[in-house]
Amino acid sequence: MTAYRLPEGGLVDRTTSLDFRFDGTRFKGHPGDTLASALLANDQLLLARSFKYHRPRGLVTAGVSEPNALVSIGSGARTDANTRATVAELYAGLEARSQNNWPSLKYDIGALNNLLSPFLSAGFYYKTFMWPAAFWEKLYEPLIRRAAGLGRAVLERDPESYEKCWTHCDLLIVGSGPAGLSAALTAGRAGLRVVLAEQDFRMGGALLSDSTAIDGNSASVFAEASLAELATLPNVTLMPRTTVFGWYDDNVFGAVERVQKHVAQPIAKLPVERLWRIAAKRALLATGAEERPLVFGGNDRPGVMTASAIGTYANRFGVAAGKSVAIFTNGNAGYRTAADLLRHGVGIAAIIDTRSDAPAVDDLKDVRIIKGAGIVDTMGGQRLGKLVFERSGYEEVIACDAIGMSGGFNPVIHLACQRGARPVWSSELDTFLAPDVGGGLSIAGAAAGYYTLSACLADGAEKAATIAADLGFAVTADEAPAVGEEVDPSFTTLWYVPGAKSKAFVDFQNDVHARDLGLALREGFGHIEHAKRYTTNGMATDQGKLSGVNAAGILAGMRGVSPAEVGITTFRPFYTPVSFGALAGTARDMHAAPKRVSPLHGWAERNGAVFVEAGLWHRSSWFPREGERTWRQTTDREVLNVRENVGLCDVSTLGKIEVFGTDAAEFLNRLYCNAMAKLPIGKARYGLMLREDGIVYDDGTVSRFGENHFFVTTTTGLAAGVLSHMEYCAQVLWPDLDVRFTSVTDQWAQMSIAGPKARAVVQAMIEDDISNVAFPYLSVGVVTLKGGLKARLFRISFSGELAYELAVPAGYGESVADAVIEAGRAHGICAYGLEALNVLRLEKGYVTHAEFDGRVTPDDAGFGRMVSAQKPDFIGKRLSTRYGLTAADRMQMVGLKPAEKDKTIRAGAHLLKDGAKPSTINDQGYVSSACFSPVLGHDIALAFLKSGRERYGERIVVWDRLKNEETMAEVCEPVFVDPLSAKLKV
Amino acid sequence: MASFISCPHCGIRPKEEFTVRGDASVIRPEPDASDEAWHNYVHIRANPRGRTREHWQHVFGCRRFLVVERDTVTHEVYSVTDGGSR
Amino acid sequence: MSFQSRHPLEGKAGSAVRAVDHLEIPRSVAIATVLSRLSDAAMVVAGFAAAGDLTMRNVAPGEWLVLSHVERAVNLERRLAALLADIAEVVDQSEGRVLLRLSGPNARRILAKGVAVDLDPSVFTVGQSANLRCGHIAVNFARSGENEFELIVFRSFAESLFEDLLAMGREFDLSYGFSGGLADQG
Amino acid sequence: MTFAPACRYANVRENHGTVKGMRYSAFALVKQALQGNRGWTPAWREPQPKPHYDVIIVGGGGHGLATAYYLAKEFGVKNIAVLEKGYLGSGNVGRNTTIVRSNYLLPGNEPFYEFSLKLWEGLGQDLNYNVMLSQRGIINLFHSDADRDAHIRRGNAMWMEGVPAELLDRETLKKMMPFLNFDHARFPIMGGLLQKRAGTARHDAVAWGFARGADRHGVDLIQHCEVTGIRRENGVVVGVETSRGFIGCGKLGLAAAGNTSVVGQMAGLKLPIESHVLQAFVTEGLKPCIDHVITYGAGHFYISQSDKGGLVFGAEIDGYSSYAQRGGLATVEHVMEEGVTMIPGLSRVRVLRSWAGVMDMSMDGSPIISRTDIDNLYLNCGWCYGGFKATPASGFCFAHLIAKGETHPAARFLRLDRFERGYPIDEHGAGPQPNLH
Repeated sequence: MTAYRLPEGGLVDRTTSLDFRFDGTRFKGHPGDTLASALLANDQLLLARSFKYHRPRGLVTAGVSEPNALVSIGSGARTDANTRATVAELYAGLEARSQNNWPSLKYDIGALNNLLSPFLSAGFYYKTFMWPAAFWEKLYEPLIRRAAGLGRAVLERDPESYEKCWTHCDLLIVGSGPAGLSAALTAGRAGLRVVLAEQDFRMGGALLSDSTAIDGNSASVFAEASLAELATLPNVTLMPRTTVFGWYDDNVFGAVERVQKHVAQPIAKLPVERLWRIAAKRALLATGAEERPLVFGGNDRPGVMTASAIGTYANRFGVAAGKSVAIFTNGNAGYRTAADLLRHGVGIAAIIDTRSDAPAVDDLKDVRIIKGAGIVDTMGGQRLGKLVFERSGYEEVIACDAIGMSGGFNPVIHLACQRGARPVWSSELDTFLAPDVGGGLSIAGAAAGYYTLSACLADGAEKAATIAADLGFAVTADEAPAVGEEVDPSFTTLWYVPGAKSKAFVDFQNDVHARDLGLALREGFGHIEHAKRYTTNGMATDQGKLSGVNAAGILAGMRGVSPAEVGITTFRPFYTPVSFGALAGTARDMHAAPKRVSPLHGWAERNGAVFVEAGLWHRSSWFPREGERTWRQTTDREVLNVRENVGLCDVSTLGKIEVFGTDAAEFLNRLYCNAMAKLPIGKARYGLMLREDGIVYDDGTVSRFGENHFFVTTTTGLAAGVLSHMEYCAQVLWPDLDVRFTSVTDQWAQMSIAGPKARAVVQAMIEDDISNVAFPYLSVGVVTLKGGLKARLFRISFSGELAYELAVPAGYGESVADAVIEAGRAHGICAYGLEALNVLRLEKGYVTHAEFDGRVTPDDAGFGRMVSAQKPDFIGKRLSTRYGLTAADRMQMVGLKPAEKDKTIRAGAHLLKDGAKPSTINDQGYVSSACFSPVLGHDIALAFLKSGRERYGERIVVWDRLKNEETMAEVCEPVFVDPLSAKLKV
Repeated sequence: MASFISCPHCGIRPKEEFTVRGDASVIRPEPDASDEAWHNYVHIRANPRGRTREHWQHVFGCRRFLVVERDTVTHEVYSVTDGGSR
Repeated sequence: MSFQSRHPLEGKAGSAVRAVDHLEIPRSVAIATVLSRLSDAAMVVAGFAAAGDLTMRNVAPGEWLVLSHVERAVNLERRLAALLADIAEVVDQSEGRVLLRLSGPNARRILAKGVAVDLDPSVFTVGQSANLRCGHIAVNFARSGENEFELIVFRSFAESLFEDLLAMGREFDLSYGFSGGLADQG
Repeated sequence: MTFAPACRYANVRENHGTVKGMRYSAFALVKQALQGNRGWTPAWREPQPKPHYDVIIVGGGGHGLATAYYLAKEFGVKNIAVLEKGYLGSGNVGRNTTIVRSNYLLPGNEPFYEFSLKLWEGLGQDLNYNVMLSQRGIINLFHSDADRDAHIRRGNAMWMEGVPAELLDRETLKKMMPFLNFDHARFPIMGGLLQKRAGTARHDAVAWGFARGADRHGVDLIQHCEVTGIRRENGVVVGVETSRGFIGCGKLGLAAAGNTSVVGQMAGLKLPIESHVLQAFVTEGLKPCIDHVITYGAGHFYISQSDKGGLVFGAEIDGYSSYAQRGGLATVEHVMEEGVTMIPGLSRVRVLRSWAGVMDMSMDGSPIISRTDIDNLYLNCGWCYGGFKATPASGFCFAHLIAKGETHPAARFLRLDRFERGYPIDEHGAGPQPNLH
């Protein structure tokens, strides 16, 4: 048995030993232990160093509010930094390390800060480190940064998996202590769908450590029996190891289940953590109450804990916090802890009660009880050895190795106040309670200010019954369990014990002591939020669970007002810290977003494509052949082949929308800025869509298959946006138009077959006549592939070559594409990708979203004449006439050619007049797209240039300061190949 | 904003199935309305602290534009109706 | 020339052993979108009813997905067009949508990892269908039995949804495999 | 034993209303340390409002306080009050991700933000208050060719204004930040744009430094004073109704970001503003592991590490108009997804706290510093989620406008009438839909 393990008692399995390590030293514990209880049992009290002064620190609590005992657990990529030892479930092989110390936990150089503490008062850094100015960056800031943080993040790829789930219930109960359990029994028996969530690995809450009897047995037996019954109810879900961390609108709760944080070797098919979004018709918080630490001199020395923590270690874990424990209390609760310890055979050094009029307690006759006194200092190195108390001006030293602080209770109201409700001060209970937050969420038990076991049991049952009745369930009244003798939980608040001879800490982790709050107030930071931000009180990893109310009380005292006036800082998610992993779930790495795959993906793969992400799509970028070493070589070859022979490119990713209705033509006429109403059946037209502010939104083609049947395409990137925009127009703006549409993007595999030999290739595939006469430029129609498959054919071109887009039902895409390649083999066909597509369109001066960047008008891009002046209305018509959108000095799209052929022009470069100094005022424009033109043998570019169309022939500096390059270029028309479009129409 | 929107066509759904388009109280002016009317329509928003009406599209569901009347402070939703049924 | 239709999940070999929770990939399902004026919706529904053998999924006011597990796409399209002439448009989506069928005692628990609606059978009943979001992906979702659900997804997203479902089912050793014959030959 | 509240602090409040702030220096720090830090005086007075001020600024956040400071210090205005409905710095200056940068694309923005960054660089000295500016550099990652070209265009726009920028390739980034997701990324990292002079500052200190500076120049900072109405006579603003009575003024400047529409409506202003909610987050304190400010290009995620060790990171707006300082869980999840996607090793890092601010989203995503149609009424709003970095220049330019009646050159494009006139400053090219900016 380990040094501080009690000979009997507790809920740990003493028949099994678990080996674990802390800072390399081997220890033993039992199943049912936390890391904290096991370390305490092994006399390892020193666990951490504080953030600012590196003071030696031990456990303060036995639960989630622990500010001190933060350790790193695990190793390598499985390291969990800043884990509270008080909630870490012990398992065999657990490896924990202390944090924030160097060279070791015992001998920490950082502790020098403690000596310098007068210079490191609250907010000191705002007042200093400014002289000389240059030292800030070089010296001071690096020093401050080096001191930052507690644990070390490994930042390696996490080998574990995570997942997320939804669940729905009538009633979510948060907390499985007396109130939560009795509520679950009532609601469960009534037939409600109940979820009972408990952050601890063992359900039962305070029942697990309460020595009060229920129905003649220990409270933990009652808990076990209740849980056993709940487990039999199919409508009740028990969720241990599940922390409800946030309350969101509509009674959605975020919770994280630690599925496998307590095992040495996680099972691969299970996540380590699981995020639950719990949609609850009603919720009941049964989150209990925190015991308040007392703020007195030396209250941070290892061995000083809350009395309830000492009670929990003894009753639940069978561990003594010390051999001779002093209790420092301002209420009766501390006496119960003393009695519990005595029963376990632990010595009580004294009970020091701040109340002069504390009632006499019968069963502690042999214990020294000092009333009207306060501890003013403690002594000892890394473990408490003595305390100094003061009474009526006299001081006395008492030897002890632990102190239990019992300063009253603070209900845990965090969740209830996360959505803006301000806590309200209860002068009756001397603490903050949650206000009425509406019907969706109720609070029961200690969280509602009922501190006795019987009251918690009754309150839980009653609140659950009310909720059940509200939801229409019949409730049968159950007999309340018989509760044994209880402690009167009343206390006389004492925010700060006067006469402190050393620092009296309020926020342990951040080393905020009472005087820091005084300094903050003195300097004008007396508002509770200012005081928090100035001193960092409540900003540590425990988020003020222990320090928040004490700080409010101390400030109130200093300001001479009620804590009601001071208030408490805002509660926000998360109740306790939640891992990125749990919140991210499976959406990470390659699964960060869905991947969209073209119906021609397999075909492209077989043809050796290199793929590139384009939004969610994977698109074929280029098709390297043997001997080609760079993408440029491949792309040049593909481009030349399209210009000279023929190529096949996958354009399936374009958005495709089928439009029907007697008003379809009118609808499209209002949607696009150019005229669409009179588009003949069997024809396609380029269309430009504006936003209502007159700026180009998207472009595409509109084809007419029938009087009331159109087919429109969008760019790949805006397919979803355009569909929504159309739906908005049809449903909201013009609901009287008879128009209906649906996306068929996924139904069609679409391939562009482009090049002078395209007709020969396509004709070989289909039955119909596609001669220039029968099927001229911009024709569209339904055709029949040889063998009978119906397809759609569009004679449109994005390359400037004779081109067809052939669309077949998606599943047939690969098969048809293979056949096209086969049919084109004799004509020298090649597959070409996005890169070649881009060069081809640039040579022809066609635009993409590199040009239409959301700031460009049709006129800017040279489409001014396309905008219909006749149409009475279309989206964007009216605001496109604003002064600034029609000003003569707007940037207009031009072409650029380097003055010397071998010079490079890159997209993103800016333009300057020859000889002009670079400045924002002198900035003439920018290059939107650029490439090497294999046809012309030099770079070409599209650019936007102030009043650009007046400046053809001007020599201009292409200024790429990022690359340190300046290139002289000639401004030209934005068409480099076939300016008269003769090739399109043959 | 509420975590759920009760779509009149699809039922109660998480907000993530919807996208918001903006203020539903602005009405697109007639083509010949004043410049100011058009400027107001496109740019000016009442942006009330309290009750507001917005267009939300149920993009993952029926794809209908809905008018959601709700409170910008409490996030309470008062009503959800189809945006096309004026 | 003869062309074959390729299922987008072709090449996924299928599990060696069929587990109690199983993801079935029917090879060939004819699916069509039917669109009508809002005012004609009742007539369209009556038309479906008259046909008797059609599985229809209400998607939105005036919009349905119609399924057939036996008919070829062209036939379904043709039959619907005849049935609904003048009151609705019919658009073949057979190649643009993929149907996945998840069944087994843990189907609900698996789907709760991606689907936000309450899958309690008293809330989402057998026969009910809806467009909704599964993880990050839009699906048409239907309960075809107490423990059986069908998800129809856009073809380009099919692989992603398939992978997501397998990940969601990993805890229960979810198996998967194709069912049905080869696709029709157009 | 009885507890006598605060007897030792009794001197605190005596001359709180009048005492002049002390100068901070190394000497003062040592002296005070040796005297138990008892001699520090309040950082600012708590004056009673006077009946009339030459200039009233509505909003005691960063921008309002900076405006008052520069009005008094640079433009010689003597009789100024800042009215704050809560406590000083209780708005967005107290709840942001503290990023300071000037890496903008458009000529309407870049000179303004660079002016701001230059002010930041001397701010600690100027205010005699260490705002802990940390010029650790910002890196905007990009993930596609188009994205890269857009960043090159932006980098060159910065250089046009004389602002250094660097283009980093994938290999360089790998050496600098091996923890980024280079190997299994859905959207692979292609490179990044670095602005070395960008970084972070201690946000609360900025509010406090400006407040203290303004106070030292005689500005009355009046907390817990809510403006409930704007009084006009003959169309001209003459003062404000407040929760503490009527206060007259010569000129009135609104710097109430988040609540601009509410305050503006008191004067009948119709504004191109929507209020949106933006969430931000901080992790538990960690030893230094991320040196720069890093932004993810395939989504909307940015992260840096505070001097205390917490990783501070943020999101895009939730997307709907709201005056509630809280966001939804779905956005939280989305942010974490992007975070883990960008830096896989964040997976086991635990997030401590989330919060949300109310953003003044303008119709083009850029701010407004402008006169209005109403005489004596000036407007400072529309900061979207870029308000913090703008704080000094916003204050300076707004003070310039109020004091001189003319626009400061750095803010010459930030006019309210730019929407009507067709000169939007649309950095994202998203159009007049605030939730897309």
